Amino acid sequence: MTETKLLKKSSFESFFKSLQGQGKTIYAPKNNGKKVEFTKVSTFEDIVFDYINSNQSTKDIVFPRYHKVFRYTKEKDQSITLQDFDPNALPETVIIGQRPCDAVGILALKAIFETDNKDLPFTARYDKTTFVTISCNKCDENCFCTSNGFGPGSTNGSDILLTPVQNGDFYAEILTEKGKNLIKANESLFENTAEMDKTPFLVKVEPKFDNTKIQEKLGSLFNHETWVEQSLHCIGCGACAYVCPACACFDILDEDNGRSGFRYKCWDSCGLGNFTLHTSGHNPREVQSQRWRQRIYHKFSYMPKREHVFGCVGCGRCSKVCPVNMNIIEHLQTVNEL
Amino acid sequence: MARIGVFVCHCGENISATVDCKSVAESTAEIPGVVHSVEYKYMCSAPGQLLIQEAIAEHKLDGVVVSACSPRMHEPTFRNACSRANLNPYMVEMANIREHCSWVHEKGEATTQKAADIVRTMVEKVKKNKPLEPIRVPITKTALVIGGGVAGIQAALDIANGGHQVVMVEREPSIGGHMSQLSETFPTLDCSQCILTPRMVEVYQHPNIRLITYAEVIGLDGFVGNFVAKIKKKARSVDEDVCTGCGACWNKCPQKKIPNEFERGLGKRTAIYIPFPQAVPNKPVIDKNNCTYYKTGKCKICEKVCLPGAIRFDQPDEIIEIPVGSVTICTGFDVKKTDFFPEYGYGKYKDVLDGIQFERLASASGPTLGEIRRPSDGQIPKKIVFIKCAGSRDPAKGIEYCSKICCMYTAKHAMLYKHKVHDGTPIVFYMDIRAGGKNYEEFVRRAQVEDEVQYIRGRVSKVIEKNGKLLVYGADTLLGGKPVLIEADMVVLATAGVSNEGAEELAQTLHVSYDQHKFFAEAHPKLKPVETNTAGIYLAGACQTTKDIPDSVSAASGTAAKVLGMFAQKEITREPIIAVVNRISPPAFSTCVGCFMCQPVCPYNAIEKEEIKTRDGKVLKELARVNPGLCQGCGTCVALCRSKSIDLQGFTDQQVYSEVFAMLNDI
Amino acid sequence: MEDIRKRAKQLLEAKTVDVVIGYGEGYGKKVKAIFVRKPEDADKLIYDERCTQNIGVYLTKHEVKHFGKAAIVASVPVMRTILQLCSENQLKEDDVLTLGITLEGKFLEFPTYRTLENFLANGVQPLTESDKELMAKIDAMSISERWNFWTAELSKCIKCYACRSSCPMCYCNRCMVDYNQPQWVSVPSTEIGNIEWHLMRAMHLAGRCVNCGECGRACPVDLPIHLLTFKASEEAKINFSAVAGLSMAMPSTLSTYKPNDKENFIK
Amino acid sequence: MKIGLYPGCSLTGTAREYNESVVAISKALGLEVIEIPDWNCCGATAAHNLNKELSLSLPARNMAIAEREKMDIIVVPCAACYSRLTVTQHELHENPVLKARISEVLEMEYHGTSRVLNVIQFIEEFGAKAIAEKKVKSLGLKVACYYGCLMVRPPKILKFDRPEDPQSMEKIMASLGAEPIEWNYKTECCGAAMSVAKTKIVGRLSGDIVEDAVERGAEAIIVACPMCHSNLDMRRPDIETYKGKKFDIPIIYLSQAVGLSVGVGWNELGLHRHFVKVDLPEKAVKPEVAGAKPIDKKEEQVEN
Repeated sequence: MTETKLLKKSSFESFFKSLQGQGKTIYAPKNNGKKVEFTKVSTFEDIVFDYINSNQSTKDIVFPRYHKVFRYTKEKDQSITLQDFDPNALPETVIIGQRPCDAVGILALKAIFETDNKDLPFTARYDKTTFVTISCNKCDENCFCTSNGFGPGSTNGSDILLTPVQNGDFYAEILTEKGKNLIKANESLFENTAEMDKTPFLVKVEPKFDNTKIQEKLGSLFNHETWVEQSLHCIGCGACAYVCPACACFDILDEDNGRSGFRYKCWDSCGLGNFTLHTSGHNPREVQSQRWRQRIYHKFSYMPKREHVFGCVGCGRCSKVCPVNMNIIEHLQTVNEL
Repeated sequence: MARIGVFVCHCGENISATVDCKSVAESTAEIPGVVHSVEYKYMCSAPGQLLIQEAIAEHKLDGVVVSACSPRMHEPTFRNACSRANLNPYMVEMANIREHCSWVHEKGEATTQKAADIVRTMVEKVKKNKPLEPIRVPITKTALVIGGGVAGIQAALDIANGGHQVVMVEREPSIGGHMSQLSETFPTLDCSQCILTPRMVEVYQHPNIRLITYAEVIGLDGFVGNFVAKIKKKARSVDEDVCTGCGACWNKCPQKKIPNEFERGLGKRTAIYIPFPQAVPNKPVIDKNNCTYYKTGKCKICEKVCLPGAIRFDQPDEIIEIPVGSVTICTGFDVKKTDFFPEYGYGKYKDVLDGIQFERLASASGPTLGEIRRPSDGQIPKKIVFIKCAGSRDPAKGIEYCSKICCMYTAKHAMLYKHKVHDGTPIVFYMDIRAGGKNYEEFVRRAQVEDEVQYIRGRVSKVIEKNGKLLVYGADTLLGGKPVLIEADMVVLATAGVSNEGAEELAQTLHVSYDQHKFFAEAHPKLKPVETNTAGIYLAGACQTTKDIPDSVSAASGTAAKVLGMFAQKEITREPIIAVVNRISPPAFSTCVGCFMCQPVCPYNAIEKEEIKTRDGKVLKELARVNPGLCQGCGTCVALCRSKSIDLQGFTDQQVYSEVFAMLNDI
Repeated sequence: MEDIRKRAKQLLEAKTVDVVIGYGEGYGKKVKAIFVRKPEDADKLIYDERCTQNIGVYLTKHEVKHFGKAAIVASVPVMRTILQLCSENQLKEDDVLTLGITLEGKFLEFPTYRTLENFLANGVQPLTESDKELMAKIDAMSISERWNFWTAELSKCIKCYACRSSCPMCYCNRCMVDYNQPQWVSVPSTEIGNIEWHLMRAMHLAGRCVNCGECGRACPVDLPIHLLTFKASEEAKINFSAVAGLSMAMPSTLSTYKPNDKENFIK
Repeated sequence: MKIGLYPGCSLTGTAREYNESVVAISKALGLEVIEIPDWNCCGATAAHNLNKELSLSLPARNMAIAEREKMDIIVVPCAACYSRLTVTQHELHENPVLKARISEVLEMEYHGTSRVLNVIQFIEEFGAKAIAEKKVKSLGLKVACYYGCLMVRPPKILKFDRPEDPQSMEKIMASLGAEPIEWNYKTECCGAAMSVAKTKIVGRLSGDIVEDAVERGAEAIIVACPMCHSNLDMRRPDIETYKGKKFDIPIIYLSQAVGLSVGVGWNELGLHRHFVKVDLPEKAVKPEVAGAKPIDKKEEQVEN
């Protein structure tokens, strides 16, 4: 069903304004003075096109770091009114300019949140969001998407994939109904064009390891000392998980203010020491090596087995932000060679 | 779910006149967890208490809130009542709707609402209460008395006569304190030494008293009933057991010109000396700073003349550790010296004296054998100006308080002078005359009327020495501030009474509090005047504030009663309102990381190190432990602990949070 | 660099120490902390301008303590870390052998903490120019400007606690933000929750911060949070003449009282 | 470090020589002192009895100018001016509202950042080292250092020296080689502003001061206040009338004494301007350094 089109460089702004005119909330990469981050943008000029990847992933938009699941109010007569999560209150949202790895990351989240029971807030947000991805023409030493079975021009997870081609124009692949609907009002801006080979316009990302081999290896490495060796300098913060597009761990807490209160969900990380701490004081993952092993196993063994997707998209963000230079490529290469 | 009973008291009309108690009880009944809520006219009465006891049984209550007066007033009453009904007494809380509400507000809806709010917070608190058990600790029945002045002597004798062991530690070579320096005492003018010396001897000879002189307390560990005092016994250079006190040594000592501290510089003493003839014990010490042998390695005359052979030049200082159950601090006071007063010559004029110096001049055993003579030229002064409030009641000098004893002793000084020098003229400058006390006002009146002491109400701005006279510039404020100039032969300053040297260090050693003037602080100015904030440590005499002899002695007897009362028990029972360091399962054992930053903030020295060891004795972890005997539950460590590893039983973070939230969330 | 390797090898060969904590090559021209336990691995140790991490943080780490006696390659902030940890009873005196690197980049071994104290008495690492500049900028702001500056910055915090994990003074085995009975600090990354966390962190480090700046470097979203603790240590210095990490027995600034303490901060 | 000088009215009239000597010794000691431009009356002694705002605004204006001129220090030789400036600084520091109000009145920013020093403090702080280096003559004199009432009071505000028995002038004089005496009238009242209206009172109060100094062997009285000087010096006839005897003890400004010691000329110090002739014994001006020329008083002395 894919339709192929061409979006002229000069037409992009009109497309943006039209989306704005339709009242959509638009997230796009913006330079905040220090880093490029996905932010709600209101002017086209704010959007950054020339960048490798954002510091944080677009995960926050469909799986916010903090959101209320429900609220309650206790009346004087002890009756309780419950205010449930309202999907209708969510705005129509468009993400413009995320990288193919983030698009794949959102598929990983979808796999987790929709495996058996659908997670209402996630699904609602996902359904209301259209993903306009831009292929990569640059990468850095931490990128390894090709090692995880896709690449800088992959269409997985996107509604529209834009690939920058000659003259700064974009070759657009309209991949889904959502994508089609998005350009409906602007058909004129998208010229029809034949299907083309994107390869010359994409960056070449060298494969760093063989992920099928890793999956096999992990079957017998659970008690291997490499986990201790690898994680000795890990300090156990949550930075890697919080920037990861595919990490979905969260905590559910209540805030009780007496007569009113709410339940909320917020990000959590398997790297933090209290993550699996039991009330009894026992912690099944007592030391950092066990937590690090969990992170690798979850992404490269458990998820492929259960959800049939990798829990890692190869964006390399975890390696970039790690304060102590834990590097996932280095560690996976080590595993590969064992 | 909790089963809480709420009992709203009318306190006669104290509460019910402004608070609608019925409405409070009714609204409280609606709080989740409250299964019984009633009002009654007098909850603290026998039927009131019975009402609670019956309700506990009938409604199977596991928590009780008595909504009445301050916990200071009746918490013990209601805790006992609940205890009788087999409810742990610490499951009871008082909601203070009297002092905190009815007494301070007008009658009205808002007042009733506030009362209901107060009750609600306590209901939320009691939901988080846990049953606690009182702490019981054994008692070492030996009392430590620090200081051998008249207060220490009285306290020691009272306790010893009560049948318990006493250890008395005195810093100076002899006991007696300031009272032994006095000539006569007000208001009876009886001889100070005549009434004190027999008691000093009694202390020395009492079978229950161990007297350690020339010694200081340098450490105190442990807690009420179980202290260990570390005492440094300074080397006397004389074997006390061998010395007979014959006096041969000090009569023969060639160093004779050392200013005598006991005479406050007005007399001289030898290097081996007893401070005064009636000293107890009557055993000399060698003043190493002034002894020829210690300075040059030669002399040893005292050793030669000592028949029993008691001189020990190589005697070392000795550290003794004694277990004691109580400590009574009676370290006394001092008075400011004349060099504190620039306007009166910075101590440069020889004939400007302080009060104690004048006592020594007037004393029959003093440097002039009781004759009033000028230190400068030995002449008998014909006119003496006494200046009261020299330093006292003077914020500019940093001493805001009234020294209390000066009005009386100045009247006494003026009288003694007049009695000894009949043609002399005593003139007293005063601010006010504060003669509150039995026969005190009469005494001052006698000085003014019978002994014709001239009292001038006014301050002295300056004393100038000129041609052997002291020019006293003052003002007579009863005559409209008329300037007065008096040519006096001697000026006596009633200098302010101040805390004794070393008081601050001692307070820190003993971990008791002291005020800005470094006087020891009592636990409560009215209701606990002889206790400190540290259980088992008591205060008597002028170490607390300047006091006269009757006050010092009565406080001393007061502390003795406290000590004897404690020693009469088998063990001490204490409120379990103490801080506790949490314990969790291994491998952490506690969230405490053992940084011990709580240690310096604890005013009671209650934080100890606890080692967690493996079976083979390897130390796994060091953590803080609160000694339940020492902790007074002040909560400072709780507030300081970064990892929130310490909590205060009875006032846990959870309880306080619940109270605050209950209050905030329903407004 | 050769000095460090040689000395590390000697120490490991002689079994004077069981582990040498230092820096080694990481992936992609980055460096990482390494834990050398065999003499032949001593050659993996490096030291150059990339080695900025305060590896003192590993001294209190369970797994590292487990190795036995440690030597550590220590820049000046790491040295201060050692002394401060000793003051706070987290290291026993002379438990760690310091293979020091002076501000001039020279190798200098410190056999005892006393020698470390003497060395540090001559001066510590100054703040970087950019930190000084930003600090001056913030100091010059009015109170409301400052509040706006920090609320804007802290709203970006994602509460990954990299600042806490990377700080050698955050050695509590349960941080008070991880308590929920009662819940002292709001858990999620909300504006107020973020401010609560960072202010509390600065207060808990007042008089204890050794000015390594690690928290700021660790922050994945580049918040200048190290300036909060720097400011708190500056105040501790001004008000109580207390500088952390210069003595192995420093009385804790905020839990000790001296009669001559200024009280001008109480208003 | 920029040092400003606030002379005040006395130093342009009755105490010209005080101003001259302060300027002269500053120069001799290598200190640059700049007179505050467009200075005005400090308000003593009348303003603070009449109008509080005025009494604060007058000194504040002078200090505000000094601030504007970036003067870190203001030297105030006159004790009354010194009192007014320091008291104003203190009061405005304690009361920010009033401070804002005064700035409004002045239409100038006043912050209170310049330090106000009297001549004693000035010499102590900045001159001590230079005196030691440049001293050419030792003043072999017994001197009575007289502070008067304002120099050390009120102590809470000034925080300078011991109010009942100050010592700082003694220290400076001792460093010049003089021998300060112990006496009782260091801070007694000289009669101050009664100098014009009730000279009899001045005679009595100043008489006691002069007499005690003489009786205790002083050969000169050292002062640092223009009022003290005029009462002890100019009112000598009243003193003599009251005491019924002659006194020839000279009254010398501290700055003049310092000047003599570091070799400033007699007239440059204004020593020729006094009513009681300054006739120092030979020993008072003996050269400290070999070769230094003693002052030829006769040659230099010209009529005022």
